[in-house]
Amino acid sequence: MNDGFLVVETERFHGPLDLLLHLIRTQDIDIFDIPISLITRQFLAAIQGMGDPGVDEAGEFLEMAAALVRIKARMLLPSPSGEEDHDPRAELVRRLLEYEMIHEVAHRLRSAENDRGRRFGKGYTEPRRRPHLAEAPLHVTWDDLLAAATRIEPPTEGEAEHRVTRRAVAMTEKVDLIVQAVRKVRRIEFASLVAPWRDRIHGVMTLLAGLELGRRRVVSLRQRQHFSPLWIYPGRGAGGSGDESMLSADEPEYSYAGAGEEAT
Amino acid sequence: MNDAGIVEAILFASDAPLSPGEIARADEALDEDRVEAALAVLTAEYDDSGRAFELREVADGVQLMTRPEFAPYLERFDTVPKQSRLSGPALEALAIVAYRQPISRIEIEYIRGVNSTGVIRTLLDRELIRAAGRGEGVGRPVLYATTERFMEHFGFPSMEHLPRPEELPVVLRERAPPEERAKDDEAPEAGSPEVSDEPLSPDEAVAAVLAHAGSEVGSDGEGGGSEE
Amino acid sequence: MNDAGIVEAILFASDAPLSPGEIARADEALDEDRVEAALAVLTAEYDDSGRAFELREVADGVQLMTRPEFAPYLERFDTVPKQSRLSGPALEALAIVAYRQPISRIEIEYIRGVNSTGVIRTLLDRELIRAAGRGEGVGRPVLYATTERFMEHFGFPSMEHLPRPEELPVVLRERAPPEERAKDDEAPEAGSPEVSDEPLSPDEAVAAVLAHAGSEVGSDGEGGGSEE
Repeated sequence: MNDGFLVVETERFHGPLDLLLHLIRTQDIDIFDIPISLITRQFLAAIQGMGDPGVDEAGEFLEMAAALVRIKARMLLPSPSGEEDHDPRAELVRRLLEYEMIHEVAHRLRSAENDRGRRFGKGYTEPRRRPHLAEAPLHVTWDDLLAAATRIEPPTEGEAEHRVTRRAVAMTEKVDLIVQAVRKVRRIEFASLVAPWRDRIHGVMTLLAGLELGRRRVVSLRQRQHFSPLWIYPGRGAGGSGDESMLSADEPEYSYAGAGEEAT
Repeated sequence: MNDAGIVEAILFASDAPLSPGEIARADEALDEDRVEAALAVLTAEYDDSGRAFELREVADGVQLMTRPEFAPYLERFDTVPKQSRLSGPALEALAIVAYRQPISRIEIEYIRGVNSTGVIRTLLDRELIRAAGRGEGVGRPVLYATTERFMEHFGFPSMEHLPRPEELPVVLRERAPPEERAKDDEAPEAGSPEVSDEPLSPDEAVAAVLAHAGSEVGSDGEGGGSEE
Repeated sequence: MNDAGIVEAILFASDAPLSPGEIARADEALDEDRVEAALAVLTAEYDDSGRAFELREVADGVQLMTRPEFAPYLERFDTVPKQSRLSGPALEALAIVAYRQPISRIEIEYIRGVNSTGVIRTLLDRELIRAAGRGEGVGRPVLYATTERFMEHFGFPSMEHLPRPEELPVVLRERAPPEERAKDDEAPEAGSPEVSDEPLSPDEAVAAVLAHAGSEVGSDGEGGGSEE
């Protein structure tokens, strides 16, 4: 199980795509045939090793993790008719390639910036009797001003200091929550599982936990169509065992360490 | 690299006059005498080749400056102002002052999320805003308001005539200072479920989840499954 | 007064690039052609006399700048203003705007995979990008484009000097046609990562991915990216 384990310095990366691309390129993986299971495990291990990232940053990495798990899930499911030719990885591949191109452009811009930084413009320019700026004709309409006003985005919470102190949300906690909830009721809606918390990260972690449990067939997830309610049902593996800790926080790969029916 | 080249590069790129001693720090091989010699070489070259600039000694050292006979051209060049538009950031700041005046720099920066010293300077130079008193609190910050020129330019007879269209962001429609507004945002809306950032014990969490929506009756999909 | 002298004086007194048209404002007798001719004269003179600065074409204009070989001497001077470097994330976002302009924040964030509010703010405030209108769709998002400052910051003579996507050594271009590629994939390479737990897709699916990626990620850099 440890064959795919890598030590990755997550702080070095500018985001989940950067990390993902790094995993793919450093291991010489064919980007057009990404082994999703392996990459997902490595990705999860890497983000678990993240020190104490900001909540937003963690959320972004976790969103990508969720997307990977979802791709994995889709690959396990028989494709619905009409979608047979569609590899669930296609959009990810497209994004990675586009990101890689941007990465290379950014690299070129950096070297242009370095070249430019070696040239210096005129440092001192003589004080001149510049025309009184207020007398200059001003070509600004009220519409320009309103357009600028509507662009103003109120300060986002992410920029506020207090965000930093919030605690991280452990996936084990969400796994336990789902397992306990489906033991008590026939089915539960995903929205109910996240309702007691305000933070997006709870939603992300709950979804991740749900997908992982679904993969392990501890629960099953059903959704009639895109954006319709997502329901979680007890799976064949839930209920019997007394072990409530389905995932151990120490497991680097989020592998299934609990009792119950091992699915794969 | 010859001495004169180094000295010229430094004088060209420096934004303040430099003494020969200071210039000499550019290279271990240089000293004041060699800098003085280089300055003499440069002066001669500029004179011989008829450059439009010259080396001039000022109080704190030497500086490269255009020769006085070119002053009329510079003046003429300056009479047509290059910039007759306001930048996007300046427009934003102006909108904030217009709708939230009197307002301090700190508050403008809070709303915009960035340092706004430069754009405020521009708006002051343009006489579109003015310092209109001082606020309460730490350092008694200067408060800015729009000017007569602002109203003339946009054709508003008075501040009461300032349009307040629907699409204005909330921070510009409300009159409350940012601190209060931020507090309001955190108050849970009436009827919304109790939300918490506090860690709930596992039992509490399960209870909260089950209590919230009931397990069987899902809402109509709002929020469900779209959290990703 | 000869043209070259006037043009030199104007350039010497400016700390930003000027277009020939702008320079021509300095004297009624000047026009763009005469300014261009004077610029050629100056370039030759600076080269011949070994000046420490040269004329550079930047941002659709010209500017006097020190030659790069003097950078080591200038970097250690407090009185020489240095251009501050952009952060990696800011460069990334800027690269996206440069190639995909006009582009919305949401699209930038989708391409980068991370929230970009902060870096867009930074780029706006440094006037490297500007709001250039509004897009279609929900909320009519603001679209961003690069500015003149963008070219100045990187020393690009014009936007045509941006690196072309087809010059980039990215996999996109040298992809084998789908059939060949799919065949290659079937032969496991030595040392390739263990993929046995992967339910192998049928060959058709692999070919479909390749075809899809090929159509979406054209070598001209026109990707999708607006799926969300």
